[in-house]
Amino acid sequence: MILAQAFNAPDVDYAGLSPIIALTVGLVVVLLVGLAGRAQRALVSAASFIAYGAAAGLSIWQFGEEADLVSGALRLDELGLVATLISILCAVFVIPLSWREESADRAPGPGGHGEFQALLMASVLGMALLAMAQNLVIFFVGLELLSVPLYVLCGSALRRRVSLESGLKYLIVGSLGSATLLYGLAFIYGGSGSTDFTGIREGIGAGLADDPLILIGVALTATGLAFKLSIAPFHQWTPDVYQGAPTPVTAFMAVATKAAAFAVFARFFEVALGPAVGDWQPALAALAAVSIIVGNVGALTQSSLKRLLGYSGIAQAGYMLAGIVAANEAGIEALFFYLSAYAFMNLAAFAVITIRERETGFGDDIRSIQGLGRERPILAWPLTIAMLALAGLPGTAGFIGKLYLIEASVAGDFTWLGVMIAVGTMISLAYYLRVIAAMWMRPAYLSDPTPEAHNRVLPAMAGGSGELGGTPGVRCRVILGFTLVAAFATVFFGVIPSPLVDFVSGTGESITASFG
Amino acid sequence: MLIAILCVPIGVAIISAFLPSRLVAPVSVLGSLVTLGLTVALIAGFDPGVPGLQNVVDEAWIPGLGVRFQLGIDGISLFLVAMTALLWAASFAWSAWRMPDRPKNYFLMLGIGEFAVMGAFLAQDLLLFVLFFDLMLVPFFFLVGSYGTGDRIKATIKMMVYTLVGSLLMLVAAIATAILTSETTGELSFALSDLRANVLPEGSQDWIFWFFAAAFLVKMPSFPLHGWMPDAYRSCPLPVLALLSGVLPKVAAYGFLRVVLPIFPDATIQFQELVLVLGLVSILYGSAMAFAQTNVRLIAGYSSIAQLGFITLGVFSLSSDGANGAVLQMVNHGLVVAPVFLIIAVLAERYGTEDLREMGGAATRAPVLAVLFLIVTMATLAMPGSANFIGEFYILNGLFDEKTAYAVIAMAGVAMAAFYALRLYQKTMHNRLPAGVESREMSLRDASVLVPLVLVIIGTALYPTLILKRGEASVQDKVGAVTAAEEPEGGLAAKP
Amino acid sequence: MSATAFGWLILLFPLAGSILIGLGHRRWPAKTAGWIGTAAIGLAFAAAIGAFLSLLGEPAEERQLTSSAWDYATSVGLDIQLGILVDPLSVVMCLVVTGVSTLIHLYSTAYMVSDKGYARFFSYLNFFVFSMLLLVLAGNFVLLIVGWAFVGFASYALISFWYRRGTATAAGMKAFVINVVGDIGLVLAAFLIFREVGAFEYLTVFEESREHFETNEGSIVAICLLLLVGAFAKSAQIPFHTWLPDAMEGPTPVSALIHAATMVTAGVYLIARAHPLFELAPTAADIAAFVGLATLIVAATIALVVTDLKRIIAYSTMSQIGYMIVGVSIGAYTAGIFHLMTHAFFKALLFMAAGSVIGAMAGNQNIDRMSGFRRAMPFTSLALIVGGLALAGFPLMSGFFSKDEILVFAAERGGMYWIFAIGGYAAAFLTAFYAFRIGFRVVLGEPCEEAKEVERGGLAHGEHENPATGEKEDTEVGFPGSEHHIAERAPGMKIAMGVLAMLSIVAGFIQLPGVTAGMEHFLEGSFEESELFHIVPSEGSAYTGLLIGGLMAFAGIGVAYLVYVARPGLTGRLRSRMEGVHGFLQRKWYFDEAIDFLVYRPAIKLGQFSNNVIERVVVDGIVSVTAGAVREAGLLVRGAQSGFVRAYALLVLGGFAALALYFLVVSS
Amino acid sequence: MAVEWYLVLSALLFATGAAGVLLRRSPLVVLLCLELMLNAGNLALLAFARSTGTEDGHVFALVVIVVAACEVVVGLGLIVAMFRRRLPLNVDELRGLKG
Repeated sequence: MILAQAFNAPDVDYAGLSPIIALTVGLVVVLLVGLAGRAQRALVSAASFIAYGAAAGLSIWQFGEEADLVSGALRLDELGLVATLISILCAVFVIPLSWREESADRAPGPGGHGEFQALLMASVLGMALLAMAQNLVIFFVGLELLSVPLYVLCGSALRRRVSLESGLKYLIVGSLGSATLLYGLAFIYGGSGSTDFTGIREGIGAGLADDPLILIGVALTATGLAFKLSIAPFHQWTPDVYQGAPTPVTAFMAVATKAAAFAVFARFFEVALGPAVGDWQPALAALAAVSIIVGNVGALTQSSLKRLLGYSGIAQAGYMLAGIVAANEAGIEALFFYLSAYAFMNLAAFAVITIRERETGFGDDIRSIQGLGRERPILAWPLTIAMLALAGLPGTAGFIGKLYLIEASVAGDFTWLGVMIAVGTMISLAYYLRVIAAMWMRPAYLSDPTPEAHNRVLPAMAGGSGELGGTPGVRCRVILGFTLVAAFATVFFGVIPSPLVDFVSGTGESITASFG
Repeated sequence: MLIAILCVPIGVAIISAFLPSRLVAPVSVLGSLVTLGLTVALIAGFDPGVPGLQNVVDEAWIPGLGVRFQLGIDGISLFLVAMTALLWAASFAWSAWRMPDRPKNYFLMLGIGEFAVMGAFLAQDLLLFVLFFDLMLVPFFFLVGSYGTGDRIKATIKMMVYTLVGSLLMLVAAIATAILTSETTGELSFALSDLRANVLPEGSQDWIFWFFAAAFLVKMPSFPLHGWMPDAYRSCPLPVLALLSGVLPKVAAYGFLRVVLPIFPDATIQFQELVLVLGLVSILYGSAMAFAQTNVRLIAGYSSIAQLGFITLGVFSLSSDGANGAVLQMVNHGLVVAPVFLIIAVLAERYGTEDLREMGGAATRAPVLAVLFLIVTMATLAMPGSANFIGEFYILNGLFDEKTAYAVIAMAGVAMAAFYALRLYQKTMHNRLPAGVESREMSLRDASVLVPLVLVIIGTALYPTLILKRGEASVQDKVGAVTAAEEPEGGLAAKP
Repeated sequence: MSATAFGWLILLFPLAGSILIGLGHRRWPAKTAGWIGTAAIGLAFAAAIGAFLSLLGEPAEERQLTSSAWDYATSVGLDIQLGILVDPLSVVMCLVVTGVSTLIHLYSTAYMVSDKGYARFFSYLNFFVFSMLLLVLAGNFVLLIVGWAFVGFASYALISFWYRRGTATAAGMKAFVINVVGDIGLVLAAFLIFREVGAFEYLTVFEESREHFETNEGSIVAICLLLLVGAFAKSAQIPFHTWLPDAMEGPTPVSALIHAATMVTAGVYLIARAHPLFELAPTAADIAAFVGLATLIVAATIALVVTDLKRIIAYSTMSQIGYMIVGVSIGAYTAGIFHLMTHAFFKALLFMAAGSVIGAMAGNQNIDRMSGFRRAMPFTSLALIVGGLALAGFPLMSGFFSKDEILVFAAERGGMYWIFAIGGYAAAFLTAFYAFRIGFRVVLGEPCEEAKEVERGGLAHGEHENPATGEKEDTEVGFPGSEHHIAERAPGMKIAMGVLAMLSIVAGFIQLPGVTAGMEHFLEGSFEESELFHIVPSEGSAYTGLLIGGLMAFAGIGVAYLVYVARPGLTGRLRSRMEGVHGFLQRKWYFDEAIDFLVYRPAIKLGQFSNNVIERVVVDGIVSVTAGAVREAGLLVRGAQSGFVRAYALLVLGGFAALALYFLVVSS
Repeated sequence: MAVEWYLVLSALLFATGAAGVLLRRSPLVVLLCLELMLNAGNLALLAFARSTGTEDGHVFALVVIVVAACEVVVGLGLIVAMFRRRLPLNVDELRGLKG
């Protein structure tokens, strides 16, 4: 009885936390299963599929709920859940992509796969936290939980020097970013006297004008976040890391990171710094414009597809930032619509690149896809659709997304930013179309230049015989399936966008609700 | 009805992508003929008296963004749709006779192209129009790039970027229009009717006007924005070029009439002179360039720059007869330029070159081809008696009242047209036959495509009223929107 | 059957003939085309007579009948019918056109028989007749323009009929483009008329304009001048005449039909047709008259020195049309149309005779090489002489009456119109001279080789070269066909020439001053409201005029006899004595050079300039500059991507600094 | 003693760390400097915690210490891996990826 009255357990909204719990449990399980010697890949994959499935299911179950969790440290709302779901989608997609990474690139031996998936899931967990974060501490923890596993994953292809290089580069510049961010958060905390976003909101009150402390803090925080989003001029790590990291990791980073980081970006600026909107809007607008230009012109003359997509990612981040600059509900919805669409197109593109990496000796060089339209139309089509969508051509979700973003920024009195998006798209055509042209309009490179290509490629074909004949091995077939789904989704949501629109429709209110 | 016209091309294209290769061509041709039949039925069922839209389709599409799936037809688009269907059928048939490699891709792209163009002509929602307008280009990108000749990749990418520069600005402009309008009306809508019902204040009309104009002038193309044209024309496969030059520019000219005039009346009035000058320069420049070319494709190409110049003059004469002439002329030009390119295809096969200096004398053993080409040539240079003449007559007559000087100068273009068009005919069909070439009559297959086209040309020449009468009401309505804006008490563009 | 019904028939037959031949030529034996063609025109002629009679049935004031087939191009306030106007004027024109055409078709059946393009020829020829009749019968200005352009097109097609000859195609192009310029004049006139009067129908326009316009008001003068541009281009009046001599590249029957008898007189018809407008704009009418005068003199002088047989006749055509233009412009409508008719007869005859001679000369057209055909080709020679007499206005020949009627009328109006009388008579002298320059050269003198050959019963053949370019003639498509024909041996040709010869002798008598006035009475239906029409020279002045005309003819013929027969050496001496004049005339008053320098060259230059300068600099410039800028920016960005991780860090901190600075600046 | 002094100190630490990241070539030293920057953050947090009289700062600082440890671990791991592959331990020679 004494105990009974002495101890009163805190009431935790387990339902709201359930997605995060699911991911955490899954993380542990996967790590343990990874120790299994034989058939570990199957087990690990199964386990992670289940975990992600559970997490996704639970988030969908919670969809529409709005609540402060853990005494306001986390915010359960559609904004967070949408971001979480996008990250999970990417992770699920990456599982098959990653299947043979270890056999080729990692030192052979047990556990490799378990670690890989566990790290991936840890990163997803970080994203989920970040997306729901409503408190500076969780914000920082989530960001680090997101990043640190990625540093490892980038360097995970121990045999490839560039992989290590990218890992270290990412680590150094990334940590610099985190440090800056942390310092910024500290200042904001100091200036407002609170670590809760809502608290900060009240603390700041009217505007930033009076307090240089907070101003520096905002600048530092913006830097740290912009860095994660690879927004120019904080973008420079992106091309190198995208190119160096193993393709599945790149594929995961390219979208998932953006989703989570944009979620917190939106929350932080529009909830915490909401009152000061007039002050940060122009700055972010400038950042957006710069990265649109830098990203697009940088991609023009690239021959490495991953690098090209890296630069294009910088530009895309610029487009999406416009959604936040608009500082209206439409902007947030546009942002997340674009993110979801971006997930499909980017994943499709990276999947095709992965497959070609294994089939040819050209790695991710543009030559690897030359003549694909004639050789393997079934591979060429998804990549084509992806490129058209990234270029924002009608009939694809990319067009609707751009439409959505431009509409938002015009409504937010940032018409010139809308024009910038258009201009950027024009420039981007030059390189997206180059990729398509390579596939459909150029002859294939018939013979592989690198001899080691063969002895790398053939086993890669999963029981290689007949691979060159064009029938992909079973794993490639799974990847292909996923790819086709993604490509189809890209077109489908381009023609019938309403489902996706409804999916993100709640994100706008969740901002206003969380302090309203 | 309109849904069917829109869906048959794309449907057939997608289906035939899954058929065995030998079935692809016949099925696609069949599909295009069905579409043609539908459009004919559409003309038959059309009520000339009505100024507004007919067979309207109006479904919600993206409610979140105020975009509706809204189709409709009126006297302006009616025959353009028919012309599109006709030319596409011709191009399909022509390509089917000479089976391209990878036919599935080829016909799929052609089908998408028809779908997009039809959509652009039928769309009554501004954003839908923009969407189709951009989509239009994609299939041509593939067709030029994969089936073209010469430095085709460079040409096709140049074409895409160049023409999309305009289109994307247009996208922004369209969105801005809707947003700004919604600030007065309260709810966001891209429907042309809504946008027209409450036009923007003059200030914001201006830049929006130019964003639209940019898109249309590039696509036409109009001087000095035709930089993409020569390369694209050089490498485009000819049956596709017939469409690229016969139909796509019309969508742009149509856009001026459908979108710009009613929605931006004040800007239209303000910049009328400027656009007229552009049109005039295009006429003279295009004709002068057509003199200087020796590549037969480019002669036709630059001549169509001049022709589009006339159409621009007609639209921006801001007079009913000018605009009606423009509508007629859009149809005519499409009808004549397509056979020109197909005939060029025949001749190129004969001579093994497309250089005028190495051609000549083909007429001897090919009387039918010669006669067809002669008729087409005469129509191209708008000889009185051809529908093209009536088109130009209406255009310039409309221009003559207000802007006499423009009409008179434009007449110089007519004389120049006589020269370059006849030069094209003479240097290919007449004079001495180059060594090693023998003159042959065209095959029955080619005739099966060319003869119907020429018959249509003759038909329109005999009875242009068919088109004029149906254009009348809608054209007066569109022009009325502008002229009403000139004196505010005019009802059409009155503010609510 | 009503006159309009006949009118439609007149149009229908030639068109049907043309299409029929065009479609059927593959299946039928060669000759059929010729017969179908001739028959079609014959039927048209019959229909024309029908129309004539049914008009005679009507009282004079009800002789203007209109009929419309369908709305040709009617909307937004423009009312353009596919309608015809049948009135005395158009019927007379129809009679002349169809009549002469029938004979020329007949002639062609024989003359062109050995040409590879036989069927094509008749198809074109029928189409031409159709177009000419459309032009004549058109009931409104738009349809007039259509016919106007159609005849231009037909003439193009027939000039470059032998399209393997570079000179022929070039001549065709020239003719077509100049005629298009004429069309433009008409189109602009139509616009102006519509703006002022709001209609295109002849009768409405004429009705309206009477009350709408002041005399000599600017707009009406402009209208008339624009109409004149069309008229001059078609009727080869200065400065639009240069195409006509080159048009002689076409087969001779074409020259006879289109470039002598019918098409080139369209300008005359137009002025007569639009006389209500011209009477409202006397200034324009006078300008027209002066141009006509200038043309008739200039052409006559050139005809003195040209040596190409057909070109001489061509220049004489220009000169004669000059007379007609003067006539209709000063108000002598009857006389003008009358001269148009007689001229059609004798000029067609002259061309046919020339064709026969050229046949004998195996395609050579240089009169310096011709002589002494009188024995070899008596019939042709006779025809040549008759035609020459009629052209020279030899007493009692048709040309005698028609020409003088114009000049007398000019004298009758007095004042400055005397100039036309004087100039006309002076030119009449030259006309007589060059007419018999031909006559004596060809008929009299020592027979040339070809003439002897004919006497021997053969026909000269030989390798042909294009006199202009000197290149070998390509006989596959045409010139001058594998073999050729002369009147003496081809009944078809003989009949045609015989009939025309008779007509050129007797046609004058339908309009004898004081005796008969058939033409005048009939035409009254079209001109009753015009007061000029009713000016009739007194018989006295008429006969003095005829006397002077006769003297001029005698003088001219006499001098010609002196120069070419009596004192053969004289020409050479004259030429050497007046080198300058002769050279000037030889270069045809430098009109070709002038046009080439003022119009053609600049146009081509403009084209080259656009192609070499504007296109490269401006148009491609826009593209390449922007593209270049973007590419440069790209290289810049890639350059910054140095790979130095420390540089990246620096940029991050730099970016932060910028942001911080911004915030501090903005908020303070 | 005013909070400013602590801030100045932390600013100095941060600057020093940043300078180190910019100037030193050895990855190990760079990692050290990054630690320094994070700790500058910690110092600031604690200072503010006291000045604002809230506890959040302390918690935050503790979390940061943990996170910093993780980063170092990962960094060292990578460096070891590079060392085993005989790669030069000099950030300026990591230039396989650029352009």
